[in-house]
Amino acid sequence: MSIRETDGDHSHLGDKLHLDRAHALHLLREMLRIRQFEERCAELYTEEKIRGFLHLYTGEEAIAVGVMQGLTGSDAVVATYREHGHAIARGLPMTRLMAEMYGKREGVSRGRGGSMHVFDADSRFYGGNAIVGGGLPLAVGLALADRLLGRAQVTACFFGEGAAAEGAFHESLNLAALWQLPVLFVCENNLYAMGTALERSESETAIARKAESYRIPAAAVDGMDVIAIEAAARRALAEIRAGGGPRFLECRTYRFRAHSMFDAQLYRDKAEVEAWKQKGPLLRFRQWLQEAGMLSAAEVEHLEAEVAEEVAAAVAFAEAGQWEPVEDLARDVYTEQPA
Amino acid sequence: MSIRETDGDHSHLGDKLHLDRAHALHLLREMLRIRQFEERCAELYTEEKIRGFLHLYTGEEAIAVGVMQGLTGSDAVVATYREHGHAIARGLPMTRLMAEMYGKREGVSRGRGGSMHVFDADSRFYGGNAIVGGGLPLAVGLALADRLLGRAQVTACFFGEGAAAEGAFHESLNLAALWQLPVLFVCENNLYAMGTALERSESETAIARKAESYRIPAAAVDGMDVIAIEAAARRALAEIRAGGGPRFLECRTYRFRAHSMFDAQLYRDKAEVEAWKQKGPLLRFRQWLQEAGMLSAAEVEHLEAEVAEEVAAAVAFAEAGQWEPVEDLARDVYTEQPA
Amino acid sequence: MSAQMIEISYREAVREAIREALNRDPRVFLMGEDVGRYGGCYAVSKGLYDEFGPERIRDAPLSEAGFTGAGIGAALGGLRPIVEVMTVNFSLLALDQIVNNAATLRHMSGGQFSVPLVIRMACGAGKQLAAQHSHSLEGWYAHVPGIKVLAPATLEDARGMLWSALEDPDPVVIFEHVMLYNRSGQLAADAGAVPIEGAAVRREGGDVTLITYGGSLFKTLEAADTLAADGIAAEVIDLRCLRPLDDATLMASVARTHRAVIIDEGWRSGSLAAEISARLMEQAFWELDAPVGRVCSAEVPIPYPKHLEDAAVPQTDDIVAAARAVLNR
Amino acid sequence: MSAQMIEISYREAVREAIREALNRDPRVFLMGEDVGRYGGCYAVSKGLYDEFGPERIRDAPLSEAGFTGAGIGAALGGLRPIVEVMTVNFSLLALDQIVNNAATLRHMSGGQFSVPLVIRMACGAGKQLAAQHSHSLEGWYAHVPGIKVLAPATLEDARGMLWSALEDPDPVVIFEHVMLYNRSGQLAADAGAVPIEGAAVRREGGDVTLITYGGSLFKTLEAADTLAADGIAAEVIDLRCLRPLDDATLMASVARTHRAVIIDEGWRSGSLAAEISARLMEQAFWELDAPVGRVCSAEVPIPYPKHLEDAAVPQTDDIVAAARAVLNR
Ligand SMILES: Cc1ncc(C[n+]2csc(CCOP(=O)(O)OP(=O)(O)O)c2C)c(N)n1
Ligand SMILES: Cc1ncc(C[n+]2csc(CCOP(=O)(O)OP(=O)(O)O)c2C)c(N)n1
Ligand SMILES: [Mg+2]
Ligand SMILES: [Mg+2]
Repeated sequence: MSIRETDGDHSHLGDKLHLDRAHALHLLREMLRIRQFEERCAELYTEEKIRGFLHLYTGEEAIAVGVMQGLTGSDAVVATYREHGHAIARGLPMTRLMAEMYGKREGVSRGRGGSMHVFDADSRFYGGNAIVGGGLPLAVGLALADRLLGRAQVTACFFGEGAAAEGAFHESLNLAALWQLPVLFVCENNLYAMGTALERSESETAIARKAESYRIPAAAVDGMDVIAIEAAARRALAEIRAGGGPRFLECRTYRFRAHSMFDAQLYRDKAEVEAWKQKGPLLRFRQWLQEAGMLSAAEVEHLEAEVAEEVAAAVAFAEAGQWEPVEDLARDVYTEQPA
Repeated sequence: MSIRETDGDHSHLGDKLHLDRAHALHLLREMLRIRQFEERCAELYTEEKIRGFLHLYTGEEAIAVGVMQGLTGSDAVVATYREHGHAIARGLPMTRLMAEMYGKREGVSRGRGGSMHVFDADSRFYGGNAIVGGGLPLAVGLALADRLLGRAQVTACFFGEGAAAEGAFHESLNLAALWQLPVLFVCENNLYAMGTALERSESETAIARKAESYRIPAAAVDGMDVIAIEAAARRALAEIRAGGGPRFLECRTYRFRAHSMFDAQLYRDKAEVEAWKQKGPLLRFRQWLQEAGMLSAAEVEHLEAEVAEEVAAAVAFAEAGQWEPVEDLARDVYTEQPA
Repeated sequence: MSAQMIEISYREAVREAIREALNRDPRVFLMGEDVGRYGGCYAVSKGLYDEFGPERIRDAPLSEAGFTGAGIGAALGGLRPIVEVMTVNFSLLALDQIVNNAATLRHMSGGQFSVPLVIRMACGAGKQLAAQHSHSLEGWYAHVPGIKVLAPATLEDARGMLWSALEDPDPVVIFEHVMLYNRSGQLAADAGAVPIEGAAVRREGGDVTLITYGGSLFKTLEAADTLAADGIAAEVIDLRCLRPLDDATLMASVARTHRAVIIDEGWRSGSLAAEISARLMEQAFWELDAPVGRVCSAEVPIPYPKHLEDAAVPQTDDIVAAARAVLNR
Repeated sequence: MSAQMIEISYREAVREAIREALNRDPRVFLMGEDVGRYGGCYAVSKGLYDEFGPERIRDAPLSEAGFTGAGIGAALGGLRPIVEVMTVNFSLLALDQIVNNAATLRHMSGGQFSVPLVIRMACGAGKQLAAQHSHSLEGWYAHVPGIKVLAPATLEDARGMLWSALEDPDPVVIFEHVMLYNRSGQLAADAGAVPIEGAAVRREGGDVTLITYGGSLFKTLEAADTLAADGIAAEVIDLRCLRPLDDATLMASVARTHRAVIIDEGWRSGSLAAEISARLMEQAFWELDAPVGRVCSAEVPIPYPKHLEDAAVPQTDDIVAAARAVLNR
């Protein structure tokens, strides 16, 4: 029961992860897909194509992408209202995700959920939960089902550091540890819960240490470093799959944008944001790849263009989508049962 | 931030606590008052004079008595449904407490609360809470009021180890630590929550360790040893009064009786109960006093007789009490305001 | 249909229902505080732990939000959990999970996920457990779209509703009134599943319709006896299912009797009785010969002493008086 | 009374009320998630942190049960807390504290302790926030004896109810509908406390009584305008206080109009509207020329897209139609 701190130098990780060029480019592409999708969402929000609350993941992409590498298709994922990144990294089609942002019937949740409620049964993506901490007990239950049904699956549960103050966090970690369930708890510690800085929400700011009091082995990892995250997640997942019970991963990160689209960001300095942007997961990884000679500037440009095309296609798909007929409003409140 | 374990040998504590004979006898008498009051309550329950749920503190008396020694009259106390011991040790009149058990108007809560809801404004005794964990946030708020009003008071909050699994425990400890509030959290770890043994409710069974993840200094103490508890409580209270923020005290104890009066105790061995009874707080303390030459057998008898008289008077008081008129049913749902 | 009858208590009927479910479907398990080694706080699950073991009779730590949410997750994951929240009083701690997850997931996911979960809880007053342990909040649950709410009052329903609830693909909340557990009577030895929709006419009568459910059913039947002695024929309807409500049965009865009283242990303002009164207003206004009456709990935290507790919750006399009042005699 | 008027928004009116309270009574403080540095999730408390500092504008961690319970404790301890639960959606996490502690403590302690606490929360739909962020649960709170429940709809009430609520020795819950914050209008510069009891007749009319509160008030007034154009004179009653309800004002109006419609953004079954309908049944049955109508939300988790959200919650057209229906024209 110890907290492992990664040191940020991961040059040695290459072979551990079999970090061949293809995989590296895959990671970069995935992060880029999230980044561009969301940047487009921000624009669409200004155009009032997307409404409601929109919480962007910009700056935190390495976490979803890194962790998802270790999951199989039959593992389960539980996320929050800041879940576009997880959905994309999990493989949900960007087209249907964008249609969901619009509220169109072609959306992954039939348009009913919008940004905060992305669901996908095929990839066992269980949302999309807008109650802070509300997803953690679900993850415990999903893992319990897998265990009792004898399936060797893991549930990855993502949440912010703000959720760590909620009772649901405490109850869920205890249950998972007590019952030795296959849950990977991933805390995306971006230092703020809306406008509340970590040191004003937690008496113990090292979130990973909290896992100790449930006897859950935990690691804290640089949340801006996709390789470090992948490595830490793979290690934790292997331990879970080996029957070791739950694991906890704290990823130290930062959101580059406002909490949601209604946030003047009075609670933090511009300089702080700028400093973190310099450590951005895309920026750093791209630089590292370029320095390692794995990627040329032309290739970057090509990649960006490809992703831009995918995003454009997603927007076109969403635009072309239909509104769910009002007559279907009450459909699926309950399961329609054969009469 | 460390967990202190007491070693059970407290022969050296005598002078630290100025354990003169008078004080020793006071402690013994207080524990005896609780014990005899409750044993009488058990009989009265069989006679159907007391109804509803009745949770006895038998075996755990040292905790309430020990901790209360360190409190001043203006400190606040928050307890649970197993709070007769705390009420007596806090100085509530046994007469009115017994009337409350009967549900009579002369009871401390006008008879409306019964066993689980003892309140007393004069001694700042805030209940008497039948929702497990429900009192902890109240204690945080009481301490906040004291702090903001510039009063140098402490709130002592008692709860069972079962409550440690509830979200309210987590949220309350974090708030108290974050805001450095004068709360003494006293966990009465009697190893069972109803029929659930500690190791089946907590992945980390050393409850005091949990306080660490909130950066609350904690101590674990022999909950059968009134002197050790008094010493640990006084030390913690002094630190709190010195502005050190909250403290956490885990008292390891055992309840000798059933959880409530409806409990066949299928979940634990008779032998286990017997073994613990040999470590009983009254038994041991009395023996220790006798061995130390502070107490003679005759004095014990005298003391017991005095307490028995007090209990008998309490019963007589309760028997003579009146039922609240039905017309007053809705009184005090809201404060009556001058028209 | 075999006519062999056995003597059984409500508690045992619920236990038999749980046992049957565990035997019939390996995906079923029971989870809650003290359901296992302790045998359940109202002894409902006594013996099941020894029979089915700790995985299927799963003791949960004191963490209502956590284990109820885990039940929802387990249902999503393919199991058929029976979550026992010891009493409705503690279910407030789990209400966010029930309202925001269990009740919404299907609709919000566009029909992708359903939550085949059953939550059982004890409810009601009568045992002198005072303000924090005597709630009747069935009406709150019946307000929430996405869940179904049952209140078995009879042995048949206690025995038969659980299996149907488990077969239902959506979350079902079952309320067991604490004063019913010790009631016993005759039940067919082969009693099994019953439908979980529709109200039942428990007694026929043409003068006034008494509408009730759960813990108040037997008080209402007693009241009907008293009324009968005075020549008043009361029809007694047991709602059985609080969400959805069976309007047709209610309206048909009122179309015959033209008068109605609703008996509900919830606090009066905002009670389930209010909803039923409003429905009678909307759907049977022209049939009514007198305003519909309500017999509910006094709007006070339920006090401990017996005389005050009795005064706070609906009693047979109150029901008789209310029936007379709507009949003007 | 000075007649000087200022232009002010609902949000600013609430803020001024909080500022006044902080200035008038040193025991008052505001506590909740992001009330301080962030300025409140709906910007209500913007600027107050700089003015009053972190002790009195107290940012709380995400722990609704914890800080709401702490508010109750602080009230017991002699303070006058204003607890902001960001939205009613999250208040489910704090409901145990509110129902089992705040609402019971006075009665259960035999009158020894009172809880002079004010809890404010945003509520309602209309901002496309989907199923978990659009609840209207005012009716649930109005069910609970021991608390008072307010729903300021006008600028006067937004400005004036808070101080009265703080002066009240018992716990008061104030609902601020999210669609009201941006509404602005004229308010007396010296506007101050208003009574927190009694409904208000916001528009007089003799043909039908429209009963509503909070976020639905302005839709209802609009509907009354539409009806007026057709020669139907609707009286519009703003409940203002949801617990206790002001029966006298309701009955007096219905005694004049003989017809009523209740407009309530809660889900229909078990809504506050049901309670009002039941009261009209009980107290005004013989005055009624038609069954009382209800315009409530559809019984669905509120969906995200605008057209579905609009279809789910009461709109002006629905109110007009319902009024016509009870008038048969
Ligand atoms: C129970 C609950 N309380 C409050 C909110 C409002 N809210 C939404 S996001 C948020 C901050 C959460 O911070 P964190 O968990 O760190 O996640 P992040 O947004 O930083 O990714 C708050 C307070 C909510 N959605 N749910
Ligand atoms: C929230 C809640 N859940 C369940 C209960 C039922 N209950 C009453 S006491 C108890 C066990 C509590 O154990 P612990 O906290 O260890 O205290 P102890 O009774 O051992 O003193 C339970 C489960 C309750 N009162 N409140
Ligand atoms: Mg955060
Ligand atoms: Mg215990």
